[in-house]
Amino acid sequence: MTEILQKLGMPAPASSHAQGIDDFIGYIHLLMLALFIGWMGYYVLALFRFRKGANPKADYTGVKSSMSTYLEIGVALIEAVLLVGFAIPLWAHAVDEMPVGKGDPKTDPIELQIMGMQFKWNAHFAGPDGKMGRQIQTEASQGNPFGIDAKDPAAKDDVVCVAGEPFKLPVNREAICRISSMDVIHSFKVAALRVGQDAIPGMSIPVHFKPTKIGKFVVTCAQLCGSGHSVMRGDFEVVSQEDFDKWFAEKSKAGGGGNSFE
Amino acid sequence: MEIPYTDKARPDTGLYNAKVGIWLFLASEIMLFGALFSSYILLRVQAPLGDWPAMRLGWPHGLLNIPIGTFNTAVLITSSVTVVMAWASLKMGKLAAFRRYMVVTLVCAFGFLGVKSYEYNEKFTHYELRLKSGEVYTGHLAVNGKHPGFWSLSDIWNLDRLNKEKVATVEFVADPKKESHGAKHAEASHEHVTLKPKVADIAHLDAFIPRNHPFFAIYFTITALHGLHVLGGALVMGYFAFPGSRMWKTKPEQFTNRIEVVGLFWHFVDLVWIFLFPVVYLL
Amino acid sequence: MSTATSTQHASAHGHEAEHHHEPGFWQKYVFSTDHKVIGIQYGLTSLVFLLFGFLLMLCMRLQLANPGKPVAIFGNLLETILGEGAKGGIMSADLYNSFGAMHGTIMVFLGVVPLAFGAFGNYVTPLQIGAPDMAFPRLNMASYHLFFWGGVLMLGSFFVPGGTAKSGWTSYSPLATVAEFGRPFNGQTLWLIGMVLLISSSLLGAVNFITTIIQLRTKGMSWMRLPFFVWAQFVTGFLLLLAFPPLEAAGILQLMDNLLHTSFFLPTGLVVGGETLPVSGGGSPLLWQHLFWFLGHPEVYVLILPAMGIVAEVIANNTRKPLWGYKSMVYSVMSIGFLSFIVWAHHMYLTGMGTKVSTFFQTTTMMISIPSVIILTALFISLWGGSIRFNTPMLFAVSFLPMFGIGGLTGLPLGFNASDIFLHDSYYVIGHFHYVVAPGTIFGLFAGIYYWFPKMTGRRMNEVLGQIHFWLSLVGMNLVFAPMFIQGIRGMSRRMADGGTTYFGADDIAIHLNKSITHSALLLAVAQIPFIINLFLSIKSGRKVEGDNPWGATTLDWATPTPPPHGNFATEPVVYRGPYEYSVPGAPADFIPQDRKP
Amino acid sequence: MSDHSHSNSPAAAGHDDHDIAGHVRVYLGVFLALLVGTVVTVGLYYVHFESMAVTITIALFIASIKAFLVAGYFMHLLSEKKMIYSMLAVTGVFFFALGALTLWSSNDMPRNTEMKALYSR
Ligand code: HEA
Ligand code: HEA
Ligand code: CUA
Ligand SMILES: [Cu+2]
Repeated sequence: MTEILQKLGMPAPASSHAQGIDDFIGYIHLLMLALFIGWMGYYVLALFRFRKGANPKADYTGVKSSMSTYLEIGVALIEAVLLVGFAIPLWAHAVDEMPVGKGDPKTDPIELQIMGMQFKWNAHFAGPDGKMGRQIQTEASQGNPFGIDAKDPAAKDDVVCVAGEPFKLPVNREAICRISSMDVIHSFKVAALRVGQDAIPGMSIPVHFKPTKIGKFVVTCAQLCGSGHSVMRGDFEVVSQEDFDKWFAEKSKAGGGGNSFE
Repeated sequence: MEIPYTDKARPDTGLYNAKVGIWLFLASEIMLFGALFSSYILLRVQAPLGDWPAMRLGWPHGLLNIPIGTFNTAVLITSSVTVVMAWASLKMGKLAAFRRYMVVTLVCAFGFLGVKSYEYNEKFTHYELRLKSGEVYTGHLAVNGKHPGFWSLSDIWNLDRLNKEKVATVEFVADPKKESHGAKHAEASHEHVTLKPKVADIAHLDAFIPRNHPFFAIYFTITALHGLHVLGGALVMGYFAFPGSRMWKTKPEQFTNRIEVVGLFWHFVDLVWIFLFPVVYLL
Repeated sequence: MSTATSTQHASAHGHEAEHHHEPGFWQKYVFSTDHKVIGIQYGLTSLVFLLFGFLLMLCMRLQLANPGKPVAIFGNLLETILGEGAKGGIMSADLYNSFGAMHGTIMVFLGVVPLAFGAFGNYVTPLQIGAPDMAFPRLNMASYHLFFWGGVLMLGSFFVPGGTAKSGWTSYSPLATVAEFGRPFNGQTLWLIGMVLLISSSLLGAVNFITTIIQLRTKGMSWMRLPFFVWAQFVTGFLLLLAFPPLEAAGILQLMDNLLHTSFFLPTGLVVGGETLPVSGGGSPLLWQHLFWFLGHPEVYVLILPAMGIVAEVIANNTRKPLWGYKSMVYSVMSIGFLSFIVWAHHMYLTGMGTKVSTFFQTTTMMISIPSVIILTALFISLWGGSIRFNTPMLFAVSFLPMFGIGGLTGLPLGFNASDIFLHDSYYVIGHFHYVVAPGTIFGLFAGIYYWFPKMTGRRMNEVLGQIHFWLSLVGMNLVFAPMFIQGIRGMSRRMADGGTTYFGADDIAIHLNKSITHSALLLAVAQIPFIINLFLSIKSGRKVEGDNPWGATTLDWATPTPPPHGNFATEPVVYRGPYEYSVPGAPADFIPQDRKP
Repeated sequence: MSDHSHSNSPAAAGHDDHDIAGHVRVYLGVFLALLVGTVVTVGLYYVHFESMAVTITIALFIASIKAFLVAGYFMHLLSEKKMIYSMLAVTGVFFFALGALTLWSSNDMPRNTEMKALYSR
């Protein structure tokens, strides 16, 4: 079933949890298909066989068997199985079970802040010091959406990608993105990773995933956010750990928070 | 065919039409005020810890005038009993008594609204002042030596307006500081201080109006909506007490039913207040 | 309307206090308190709105077919009317968004609800329960006028500076407040005031309908003898009554945000366009969503239940046999009504929901699909053993079943939170709900129009034009909405002014489908022409009906004179049996009306 | 005199003036109780309880009693018809659902979600 979905154009899964979700989507569609085909067969038959020409006298009682009851119970049971067996655990895994690091900076989840803004996506990593710079409201602007305080020493080495500059993530390593927004609601959706989370101002909601494929990915804004909604595209690249380290070190040296803004 | 059950009850439900109608309407009103109360709870639960005004968006305690609120509660309760007495008078066939009770009810209703508008005005002329130095005051404002009058909305000032009209300094009569947390205004014992802050030193200045704080926003919205219900109910009762009571001569039963229905609405308005009063005044 | 004159005469000499003078034009057609006139007022107004909503969508579809190029057909017109927003005939993104918001709003609140609940409910319900009118005729008139002016206000908002509401029919805060911040009477404000009027209208309507059904059932019309249509209206009434007030409250709060700059839905620290928004903050954007969807979900059942009711009537009548499992349908419709109040947050899975809450909501969502399955199954099974007449109303009714089936089934992957992560706000959602509202509800409503037209006018609609209308619509609808599932599976997001070209390559199949969908929408537009012609021509020149009960129906609406006079029934009807006594063994005719003495 | 006061109102269904007079006494009693309730609520406000929760519970408890009195006696809910009870029961459930589910949703969020402004000032 997932193959069929992919033939229809569903992007190939590129994260560790994507396959589970795809399988699940496949199972539901199997159920739907079975119901649809079954009922359509019955329906066409009924319409044909009981057209007025063929059956001038209607039958007062109609169907006597309790097939339909079994069918309804069957549908309910399958839904219950899908619910308990798949949907709930998948969600718990994808949303709630945050990966925890073991203290090794090379394999620990990499954390970043993602901020939606009309009409760009911005990313902010703590620099090599592991600390994000202080963020203050009065500093926030188009060029410095995170409001990073240039005076804070912790900000000096932060890695910040703003104004549509693509950011990078290492492959096969958990990433935790804290999704937020500075103005209206946006939605951070990466179809290929099967990741979606609304970016809601006043909230900072973590999503986590483990990209398993190297390549370029697109962040779609999936929530109406104004006139630029349809062009609010974000880009990022999943690269090997080495490439990531190189990029990260360069970005960090080029100056984090304070320096890179006007 | 005439529409049945406008005066007599339908045998199987035991109800006349308007009774069903008003209860359905009240059910929708329950959901309306339910949504507003839910909003109140949500806003309050997620407000930062700490009391306003010390904490900018903390939740204020004891900001409203409790004696006046208590008085208004009593007024509304009185009107509720008089309206049911008016109905009982009709049941006993006493039109004159009915009318007397209705008049009392109307006096209560407009009394309630009058007191409410006094309270509103008290808030509209009360200010929150934050200086850039970090000091916080509440109190009364005078611009160019002029204190705002009763219900003149054009006298409401904020920082933007001060700047736009190039006012350099204002006069501010600060309320006595509150006692410890959550306590009432401690009045007589502390004196009012008059400040003369430079506008350039002001970080925030706004009257106690809806936009200043979510508490004011929800307080004004719910009480205003409640006030509109009071006004609407009063107008309808005024109609039935005088011109509408002609119906008593032709269709006494239907008239009595109408009074019962209006009464039900009025009690509901009272009910809302019974919850509104402790929630916004006391808690 | 031949009998109208005679009633008028009767009431001219009448003894009723309310009708002591000859009603003039205004009294008779504009300020009428007769439920049938009000029903027709609702019907015509909402059809016009429906057409208008469709035209908005046609402009959008034409834009999507050629992003960045002038809109075909309507381009010049748009530029003439709207100026800047449609410069060179190209819709600006803002204009696209406002058309989208207004398409949704108009279709739902000004088109389908007034047509399904206001028009059919008003016209048919009192007739089917054997009542002379609604319980509160003057309230009824007031609801129509509130609806009308609410609609006018909404339309007027196209012409205020800044244009009409452009934040989706869901009008999410903070966007709805921020979009035109500082412009006091913007389109969003008018939208909100319009909504408050529409909601008030629906509330009055709901009170009236429920009271009527509880109180004015005629002798012998016990609950289990009510036609299914009446049950559907009854439950719909409760949905409107109890779900709408929270949206009214939310509307008032958002109005405060827009006009007085309060912060009910605005959190602390908003920075818009690099500037800190001058509001206090401290509000919650999610509060709006909760209040909106608390209405929003029951609302979708408001859209579907009346249509299901109509379909049940038409199917029973044209299969010439009783509905199969009438009782289970009644219980199902009640459970749908009840459950629909506790599933709303399935529209909000991606707003940051923990496992517990989302489990609760997806469980209730799955539970609510069961009664839908039961109703659908009962209707399907009702076909078996029938003697099916394929006239136009029946064609629409019978094709409602698989169309609603597709729409309903595609609701399932949306209802499970895990799959919704991928499908949320994609064209899959658009496909899902259009299958339920367009070939679902709209087909049900078409069936109703063709079915009750003879009762309203004394004439039939043309069968040939009807069949053309049906087949073209069926094909058109499917060609429009089926490809949307593929677009959704490909990850194409909704509300994209450029049709998704920013995210996909121009040669992507998802984008190519935009063109074919647009062409199919044009086909769909063409398909409506025979209907409009048919509707207006048949009033004057349709074939006259033979007798008061042309379809050989059992329910009381067909026991009245045609068209029914003021007061409906000559004498109070008495009901002796259930609503669908068709093809009773041993009976002389293949139907026994409910009011035939045993 | 009581020809037209024959009414279907439950409070007085088929009863005469005497009963109404009895009702009137009840109304006055309820009125007094409501006033007392108001005074008690306000009085308790000036007694400072340790926790906010206690204060809220007590205040709302008294309000509920007052509401019960108004609804039960003034609105005759104590002797109302079944139809009205069922309507109000349904409304009550949804009223509760609206408040409770909304609150619950805003408390159950993905782990580590932060509900605060992104910026520190
Ligand atoms: C009439 C309108 C209507 C109806 C009836 C439904 C019915 C259902 N809807 Fe839908 N829905 C909408 C209108 C409707 N919806 C709208 C307008 C939106 C979008 C709003 C927006 O965001 O703008 C939406 C969005 C929406 C979402 C949110 C998606 C998202 O934004 O991510 C969800 C998620 O749970 C959902 C679920 C369901 C479910 C489970 C049902 C169930 O009730 C369905 C139950 C029915 C069945 C299960 C079918 C049973 C039939 C058979 C078994 C027979 C089969 C036979 C054949 C096919 C021949 N809907
Ligand atoms: C009842 C609800 C309803 C109905 C019937 C429809 C009908 C249609 N809708 Fe709509 N739609 C919505 C509700 C509805 N829609 C909503 C809520 C949204 C979301 C908005 C948002 O994003 O905020 C939406 C969004 C939406 C989109 C997505 C836009 C986007 O995300 O960018 C599209 C895209 O193609 C679309 C297309 C259509 C089409 C082609 C029809 C066709 O089926 C239309 C067919 C129309 C008819 C069949 C009417 C015929 C009328 C007559 C015949 C009247 C005759 C008149 C007289 C006699 C005077 N709709
Ligand atoms: Cu950002 Cu849409
Ligand atoms: Cu829903």
